[in-house]
Amino acid sequence: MHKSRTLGLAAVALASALAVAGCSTKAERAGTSSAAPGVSDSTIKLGVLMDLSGPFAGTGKTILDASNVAVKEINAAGGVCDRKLALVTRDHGYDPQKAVAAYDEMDPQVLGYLNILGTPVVTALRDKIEAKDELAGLTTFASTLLGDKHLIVLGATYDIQTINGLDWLVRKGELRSGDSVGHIYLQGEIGENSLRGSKFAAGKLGLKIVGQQIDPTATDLTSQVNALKSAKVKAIQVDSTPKQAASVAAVAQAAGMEVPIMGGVSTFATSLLTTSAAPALTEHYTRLSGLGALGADTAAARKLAAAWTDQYGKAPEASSGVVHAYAMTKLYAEILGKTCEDLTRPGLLKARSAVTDFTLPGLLPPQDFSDPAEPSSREAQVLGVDKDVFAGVKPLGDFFASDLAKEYKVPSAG
Amino acid sequence: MTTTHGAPELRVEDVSVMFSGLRALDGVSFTVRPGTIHAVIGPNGAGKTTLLNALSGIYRVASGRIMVDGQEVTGLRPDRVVRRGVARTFQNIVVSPVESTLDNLMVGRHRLTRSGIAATALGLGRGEQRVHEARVRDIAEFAGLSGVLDRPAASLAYGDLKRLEFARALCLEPRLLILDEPVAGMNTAESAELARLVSAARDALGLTVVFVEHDMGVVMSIADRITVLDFGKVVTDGTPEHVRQHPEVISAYLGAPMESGNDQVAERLS
Amino acid sequence: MTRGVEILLSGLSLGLLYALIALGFVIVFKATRTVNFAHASFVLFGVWVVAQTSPHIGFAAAVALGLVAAGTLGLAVERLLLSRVDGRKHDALAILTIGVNVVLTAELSWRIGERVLPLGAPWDGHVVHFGSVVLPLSVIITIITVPLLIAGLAACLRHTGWGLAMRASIEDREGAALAGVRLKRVSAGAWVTAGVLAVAAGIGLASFPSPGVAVSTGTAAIKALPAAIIGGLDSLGGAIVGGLVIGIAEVTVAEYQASLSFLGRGLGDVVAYVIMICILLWRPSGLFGAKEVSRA
Amino acid sequence: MPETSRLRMAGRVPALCALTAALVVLLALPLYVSAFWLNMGLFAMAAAVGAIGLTILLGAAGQLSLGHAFFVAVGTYGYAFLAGESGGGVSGLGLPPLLAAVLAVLLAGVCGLLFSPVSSRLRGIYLGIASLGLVFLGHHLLQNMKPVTGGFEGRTVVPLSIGGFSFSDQADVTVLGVPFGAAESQWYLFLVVTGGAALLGRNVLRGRPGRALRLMRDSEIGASAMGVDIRRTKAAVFVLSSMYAGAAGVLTALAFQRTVPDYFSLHLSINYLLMVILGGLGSVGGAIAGAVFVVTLPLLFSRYADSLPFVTGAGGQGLDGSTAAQFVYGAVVIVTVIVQPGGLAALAGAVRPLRSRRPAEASTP
Repeated sequence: MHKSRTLGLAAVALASALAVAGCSTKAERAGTSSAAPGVSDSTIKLGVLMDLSGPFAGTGKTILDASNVAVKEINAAGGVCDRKLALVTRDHGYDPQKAVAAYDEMDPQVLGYLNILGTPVVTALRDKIEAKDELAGLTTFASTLLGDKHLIVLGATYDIQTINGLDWLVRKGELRSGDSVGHIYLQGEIGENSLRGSKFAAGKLGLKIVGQQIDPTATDLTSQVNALKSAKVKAIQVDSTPKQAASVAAVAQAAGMEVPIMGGVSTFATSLLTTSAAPALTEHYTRLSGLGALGADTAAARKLAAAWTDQYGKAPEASSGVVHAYAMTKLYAEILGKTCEDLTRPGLLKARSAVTDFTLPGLLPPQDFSDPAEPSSREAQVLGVDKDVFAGVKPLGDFFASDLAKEYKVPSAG
Repeated sequence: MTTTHGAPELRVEDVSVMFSGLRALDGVSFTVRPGTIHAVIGPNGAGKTTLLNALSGIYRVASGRIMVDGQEVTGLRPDRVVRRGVARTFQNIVVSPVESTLDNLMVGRHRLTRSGIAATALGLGRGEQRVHEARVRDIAEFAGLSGVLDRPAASLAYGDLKRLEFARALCLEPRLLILDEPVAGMNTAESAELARLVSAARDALGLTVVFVEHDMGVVMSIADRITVLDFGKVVTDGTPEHVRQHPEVISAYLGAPMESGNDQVAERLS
Repeated sequence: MTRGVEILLSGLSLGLLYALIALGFVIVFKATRTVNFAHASFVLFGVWVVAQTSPHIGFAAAVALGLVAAGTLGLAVERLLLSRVDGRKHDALAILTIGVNVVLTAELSWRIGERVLPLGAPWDGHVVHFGSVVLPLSVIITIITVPLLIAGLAACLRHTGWGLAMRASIEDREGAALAGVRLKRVSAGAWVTAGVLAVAAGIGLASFPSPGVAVSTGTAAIKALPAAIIGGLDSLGGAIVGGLVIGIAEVTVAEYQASLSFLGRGLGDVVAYVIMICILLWRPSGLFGAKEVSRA
Repeated sequence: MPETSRLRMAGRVPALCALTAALVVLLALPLYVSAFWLNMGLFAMAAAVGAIGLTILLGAAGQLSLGHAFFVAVGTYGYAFLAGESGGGVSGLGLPPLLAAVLAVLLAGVCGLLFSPVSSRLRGIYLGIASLGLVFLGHHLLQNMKPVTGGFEGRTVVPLSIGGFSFSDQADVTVLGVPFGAAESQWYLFLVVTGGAALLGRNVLRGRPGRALRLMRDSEIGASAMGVDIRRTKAAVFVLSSMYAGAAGVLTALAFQRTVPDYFSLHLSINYLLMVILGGLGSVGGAIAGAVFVVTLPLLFSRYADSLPFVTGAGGQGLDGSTAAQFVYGAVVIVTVIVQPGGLAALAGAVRPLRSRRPAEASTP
């Protein structure tokens, strides 16, 4: 009884304390919202919302590290709009609820979002981002996210990458009209997006797509590959996790299928080269990317690889993740640079469309952001596995955009 | 306490119960006359509890019929049997240990009350509960549980628990009461007290009572009629005097003429 | 024809691995009436140990170490945690295993991250040809080894003191206790066995053609849960049947995914549960589970 | 017993005081704290509603369900579909949001009813794993029923509006100088719904159905011998718990302002389970406390990771906040089950022995 009374008193006391202390601050804060958040005379703060503890913690850390390499470079070169860039990082653990909480908490502190990772997270946040007129860079290549000026999808989208990949296989003579192509894809944005591309390309090239949808947790892809084998496919397109792609390559080899395996941009991890799948990967697997590889023999790639090694020692798990996050940071700085006199959220959105020819020679083909409904580029590059190059992959040719890819209409009309 | 219904007759006709090929009850037939207290005795494994479970619908009857007041209850689910005015207690006490005695008794009013989940959620049916709580308190007082109504059942003494089960069965306002070893584990004074309660309940409420019991003192003192089971079959059926003198009973289980309250006999039978 | 044989054999191999995991569920359930929700992390822990040590001490020694480690983990969980809870509170025990799973998974995911750790098994990368049928060597090894393992387990249950005690305590817990069976040892033994079975299955799952150990390796345990339920949680034979049913169903659904597309894509994960619910509707305790005799 | 009841009354006065004070704090909070705290509160309250349903199902009736996430999803998508407009690749009925919310709850109830052939027949762990199947089935449907669910991208959620007042950022309301956006106005909405859900749940548990459920949990045969129709009761309580989950789903939809398909996973089901276990089975207050704990712990850990010892902030090389939260979370579950199986409610009961009349601990005879 006594305890309850004390508790009651304490609660009343707490309430009145809050009334006195809190009242003014929130009302005040509400009153002084004229200055853009995250911008001071000396710094511009950008948000980074990553998975640092969940299933994609590795990717999240890589992106964060690569962003930091770029920020360091930018700041060393004098910053943007006479201000230094600063990152505010929050972890969402791939949990949309955590992401919303983290967003709510960091939102008053940042001008925009340099990078957000994770489909469910973007899904949970996109309406909020739109409502607040913010600009957010995304780590995804889903063409379904095009058409929203608040979101930046950097590079060729999954569907366009896949179209380019199939076109490349046909041009190389690995595939001809009438052949079947197996497509193993994850359920969700990557898979469905890529499938849209492969179906388009197949229709144009006279190929037949044999689809096999998989779950991200599937570990043994024997049955899927065997199904493709009995469908007598001449090539396999894979959009899965790196481990699953490795499994596909290994199973296919085990099953005696000597067919090329074309992997989507996110199907490779450096550590796969230490596993039993390494020979199969080296022999049959190639990967598509709208971005350059760290293992490329270009000055920009060598410079970035050196900066990375300098800072973090060993090669990253995801080479494309490093290039993407690095390029995204440079791009964001470029956009900021176009609106120095209006460092606000709407100003940033306007400046985005002004970027029409952004490129990092040797790392990134030219990108055009003037129309949010169009992919910023339709060029992709085919990469091959090589144990001896930095991070395990190297380009097998230049960036190219096939005629099919140019002709293709992205689904962002709606 | 007043009686509302006439005591029913229970007829068990050629009832058999099978357990994975074994015949636990084999053509059991007997009749319990309205308003009597009827004991079922027999050695362990004779099928006594099986019989009660068959009567209350817990076990499926392989063949035969069970009639309560001329209406067949064979094959009905336990809760349907309850609706025919049949209530029972269990040999191993079945109560909610963390619930108070009062709440345990109130469960007995389940079939007599109506308020379902939706109504209860909306706070309706409180009046109904109040009316029934009054009646439950009366029954608790009759059973000598008034002092422990607010205590969790788990904290009650063994004798109180046995009486709680008995009182809860009365809360169903049954016409036929089935008791499975109502005094097992009680001391002599407690047993006598519960036996008195059973008789008093029969008289006051006009019940028909069927019970299984090993305590021959209690059986002989309150039973109007006794059915003896062994190996799932009826050995004999009749008044206490008849059973006491039945040669098969004597030779098969007793070895000596049965005396009321004979400890040796009780031991032999239990 | 060739294709049918391949489907059957790979389904069989996958099914046997599920069966091993399901057996782990069943044996723990038989001994403690609890579903071990930490089983997924047992699988992952064991293969992680194997993958960590095999480059240094060789595959065979690593497997032995992994088996010992997972067995020890099972024992530790049982001795340090479960034995402190009232054994009759089955739900509480199940929740406890969820807690254990949360901690172990957090630790292992943190350590493994997104890496794929090679297992270093000698059969990695090898395939076998039987006429036109091509199969990974690991499938053949699974099909041969797992039945041997199961037979060994069955022999253990039949002939060793622990097995007898285990069976007695399942028949009648109190009776067995009175007869001098040490329930503690039965339960501890079951947890050790479950750990060992988990690793054995995990090695199969992480073997070629799977590239190695990743955080997702443990999730196979969740797939084996319906297998254990289909057979009946307290039936060892049922676990094997359940595992095979799920394994073959999964392979078959993948094979015919194209013609099943009217049911939506990605049916493979649902099919196990659909089969399970259908079977439960028909037999609420699974195919071979002991029916609870209703006795209050 | 006038003496005891007087004692109880005397015990209630300070408790009422505490309750009033707590209420005052809860009502005043939106005026003072930022969106981070308010949204955390919204998630916690949404979870609390679902947890109350589960504590009735598991705590009172002893029916284990791992399918709670499925019914939460039904509520979320039911509301999004019924209230939403067609367009952008998804269809919707465009019903008034309040009506849509009520119908979404009923829809979850209907889904629970459709599952009754299973839920009325099984018990314990078998029901738990059978209902786990629903989560996977639900996941499959979410991905494939695109016109309704929007597939992996989810769909926008129409804010709730009652009598022209919209619980969104669009409502141009200022209270004491504080602009009332979605978080602020929804805070009150959620408080009312959670309070109502708690009251209804308490009534059910204390009344006739609650007593029948608890006896059924302790002994199905005993309950059926009291005239309780076991199958019907199991089905009914499953429907009730599904409706609670549906309501939680509607609240979740409103809190996110968008449907997020990946949220409705096995992980969510397990979280609900842990809420009711940690809170104390069969206790409404415990379920709420458990929900608050389970929802806020990881959010707070992530938020304050920088200031905790042994834990590094985002991007650091050591143990990160979320992993640390997982450790604490798992450890709390383990310790709770071992030390205090009755959960937070029993802990509170131990502090206030007067209220021991309704202990929350679930045990079998």
